[in-house]
Amino acid sequence: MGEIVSLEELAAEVRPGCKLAVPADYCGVAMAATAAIIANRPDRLHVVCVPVTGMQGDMLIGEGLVGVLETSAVTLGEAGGAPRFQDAVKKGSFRLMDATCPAVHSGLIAAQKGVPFLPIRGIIGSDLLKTRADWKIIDNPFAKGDPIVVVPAIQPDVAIFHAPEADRLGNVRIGRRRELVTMAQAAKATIVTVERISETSLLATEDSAAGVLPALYVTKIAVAPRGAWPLGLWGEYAVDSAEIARYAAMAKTPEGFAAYMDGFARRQREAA
Amino acid sequence: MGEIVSLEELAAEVRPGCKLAVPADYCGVAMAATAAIIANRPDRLHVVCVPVTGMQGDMLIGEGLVGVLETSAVTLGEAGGAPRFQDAVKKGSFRLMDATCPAVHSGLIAAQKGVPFLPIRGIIGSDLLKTRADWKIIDNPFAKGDPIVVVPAIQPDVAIFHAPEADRLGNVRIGRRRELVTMAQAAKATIVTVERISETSLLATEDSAAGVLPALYVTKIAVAPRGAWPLGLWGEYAVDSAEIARYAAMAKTPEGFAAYMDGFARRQREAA
Amino acid sequence: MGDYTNRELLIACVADLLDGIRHVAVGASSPIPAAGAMLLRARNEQAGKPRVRISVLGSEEHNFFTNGGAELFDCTAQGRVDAFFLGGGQIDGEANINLVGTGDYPQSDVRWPGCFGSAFMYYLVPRVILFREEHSSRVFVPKVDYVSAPGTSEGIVRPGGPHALLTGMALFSFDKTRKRFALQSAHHGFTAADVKANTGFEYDAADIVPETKAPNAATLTLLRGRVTEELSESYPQFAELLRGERMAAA
Amino acid sequence: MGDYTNRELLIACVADLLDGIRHVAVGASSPIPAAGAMLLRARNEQAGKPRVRISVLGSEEHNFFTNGGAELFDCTAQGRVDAFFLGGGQIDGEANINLVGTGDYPQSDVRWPGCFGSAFMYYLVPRVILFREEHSSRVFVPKVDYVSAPGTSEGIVRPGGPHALLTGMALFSFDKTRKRFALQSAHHGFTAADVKANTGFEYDAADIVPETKAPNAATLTLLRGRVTEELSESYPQFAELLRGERMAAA
Repeated sequence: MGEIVSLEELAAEVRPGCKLAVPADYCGVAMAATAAIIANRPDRLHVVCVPVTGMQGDMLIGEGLVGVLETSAVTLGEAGGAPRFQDAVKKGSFRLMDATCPAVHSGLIAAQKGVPFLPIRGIIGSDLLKTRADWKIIDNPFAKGDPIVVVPAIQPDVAIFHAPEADRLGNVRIGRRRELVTMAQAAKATIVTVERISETSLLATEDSAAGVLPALYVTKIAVAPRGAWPLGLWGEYAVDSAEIARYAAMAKTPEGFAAYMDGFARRQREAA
Repeated sequence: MGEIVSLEELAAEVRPGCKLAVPADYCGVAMAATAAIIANRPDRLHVVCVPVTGMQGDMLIGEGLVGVLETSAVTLGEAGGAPRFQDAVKKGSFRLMDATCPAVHSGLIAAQKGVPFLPIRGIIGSDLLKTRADWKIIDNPFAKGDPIVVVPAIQPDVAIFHAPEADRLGNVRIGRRRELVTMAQAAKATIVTVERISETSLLATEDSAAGVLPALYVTKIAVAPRGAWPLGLWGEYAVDSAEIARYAAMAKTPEGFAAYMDGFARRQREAA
Repeated sequence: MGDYTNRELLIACVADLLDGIRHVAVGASSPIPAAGAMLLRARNEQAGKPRVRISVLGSEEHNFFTNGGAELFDCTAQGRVDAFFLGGGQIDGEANINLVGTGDYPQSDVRWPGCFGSAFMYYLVPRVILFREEHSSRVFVPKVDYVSAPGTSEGIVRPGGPHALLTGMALFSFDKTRKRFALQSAHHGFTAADVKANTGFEYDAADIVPETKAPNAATLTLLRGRVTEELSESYPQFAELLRGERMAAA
Repeated sequence: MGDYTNRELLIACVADLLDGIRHVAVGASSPIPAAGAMLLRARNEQAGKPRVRISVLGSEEHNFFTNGGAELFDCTAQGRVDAFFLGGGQIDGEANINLVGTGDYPQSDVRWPGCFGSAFMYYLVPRVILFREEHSSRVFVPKVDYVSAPGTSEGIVRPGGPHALLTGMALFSFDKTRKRFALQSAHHGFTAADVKANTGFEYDAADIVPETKAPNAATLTLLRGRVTEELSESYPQFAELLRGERMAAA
């Protein structure tokens, strides 16, 4: 558990057809690992966005590796819509499971708690319910005439994110991004890239322990300095807006996207 | 929100008949506040133990202030059984809602998430279900022939605990005791005693923010140095085992209990 | 335009719409709602009224949540979020909103990002303000192509819903029982006829539609002083935009 | 007693019962289970076998959970806890356990603390070891007065349950299908007749009941060296007790 390996060995955990959970842009996105995953070309991925995605999801879609996309939104933020996503939606290139943020969280919490479902308010009367055949309405067993939605547990095969640091024992700093804890506990395997390895235990003090994902839930760790670039990493570095804008412009066409991706892994490493 | 008041003003939030949530001994028990609450004699309390209690619960029972006790256990730990609890159970002095730890957590999480119930594994076939008419079995809506227990949301009127510090904005350090976050979010009001007030914001750094209950969920705060005594406080001081043993011995009879309680508030203050 | 810019008017409108709330959540990329919330907070402070708490979502500095991405939704379900803003690629006359796309789902002709938290927040926040600067019949349609979240519901627990619709051109109220908007006022520079011509759905309107109340001097002083300074921290580009428009208008 | 004390035997038995697991959770006030887990960890390390992870619940120093009191239960439900220990004021022949009290519920004659997490853990931990040092017909009864958690279940999801019953006198296995314990061995100093006389429920037993396997020299060396040192950190009083008993027996 929490073994420190190369980026390539870490990326190899993402196998064709697996259910892969990825975090939102503000939570630490493993972009260096994404480049390494793309190199392996694992196709038919079922990508679960926790609860939304941006450039990472758009790239995996653009590379043709996504079979199912379960997400509450895909956007490049200030740089606008996600072009490969929009194009693939129009073409029907993958199965789309539109969601709403708290339902994704609840599905993961259900898996975290080992229960088959969680109830959630709202949703009834939206078109989401029409297309999410896996969501049901039941009667609240504690009150008459109170229909409520239940969403099934979401158990990813692999969860992946990028964090500031891990220690030699495999503990990972996640700060107040507690959806990463839920995601990791819900998943069968969790792989994490980090900026650096801490030589002292992250559990050494009560203060640092409060923001730690314990090694028990961490399968593999790889060091990837500036591993979230061009996205930012909380407490470490800001998003490279110019680079995201460059991607947004180029990815408008399949050719432009291919041109952008050519050498992306190298540019990612060089950004460190 | 997060107003800093006197111990007396804080204790006044616990009114007769209210549903009061209290933490386990390892989480920071507000014993100084308990003495102040007892002075007000709010009776018919519905005490929800998160998920168990010790001396605090035993004292409230001994004082005749408990109308309903919802708990997974009552024990003085190494000092043995809780004498006032055992005596009151035999006499049927209050309504007993025996629980099991994860069901208490799930009930509070349901309230935290604003849902009427949460499903939970286990429990079926135990005698708990026979006496907890508020717990039900439903069919898992996602699988045939899979009965599962659902427990209703637990929404305390007041949650109370003791913590190392709060800042001037009303944020409270809870470290990795995250059940305190759940308890506070589930409750209508949360009152907290602390060892000291920090003059810098606990949200100032990512590291400290990770272990903080934000002021948004905190109603009132009072300073009570050594406010958990004779119990311990994580990261601060150990339990006073000799004092707990003294209590355990004296509280075996109503008279001994009364003798112990006589001057307890004063001794609690002097322990600071 | 004279004394104030259109954006200043919108900010003042937002502050008025939020009056009385204790806690509002705003998106990190929603500067006008954030500015309105900050204006209310400043005004309340001056008047000695209860403090307004603002949670800026996605911001590292001004986000006071510590329990991860689920906290906004938990906090909302606990009844601790009084107001929230929602927009939509399409909004119809029954206040249904569409954040997904146009045409047949799932292969939308134009695809927007997705529902985000709308299918939850719209149901649970007591005072949802629909805000969309663009006022056109492309946005305000008779019937949305996809219901990300409906304007009204029957037979379910729904403590929240639409309180008002604010656009760059006008302010509408919403009647949940009748499932219908009513035009309250047109902003300075626009007429009731402008609104009619650019709205694709039916709504109620009085024979004479008043102009949206102009922000008073005290409000403009606060907005141009303290609030613009506060905005500079989280929304530096937007604060610059406000300053620039003001100078151009002066 | 000779070469080893009764407690040393119990610790060695626990280590054997845990063989093959990756993660075991033990209570802060359960020194024998903890010592057994530490013994297995040390043994595996020596043999180059997979690492054994021990979570000491309630301990500030040796508790590696960071997600509050619910984490043990979540972790268990995720299938990440392989073994756990449960006791009981009463245990019956169908492995039902009673942690609540004797007599009519709720006004119990003798009231124990309560169920704790047993009504969950017993169902979900694959290898639950029932451990109770006191071996008497007061504890081992034909039928418990209150079922905190049943030994077996039908028609529900239940990946976990009783794996063995270890007492100060003997070791039993449990057959879930037949809902019945079988006496595996009696500890040094006790006979099958002693066990029979002190057990209130029926169980299977061979005609000749073997003595519980004595811990070998390597095990005793580890236990008296490294494991006792490790115990000194979390369970100092218990480590002293072990040392004292050993000297008395020597």
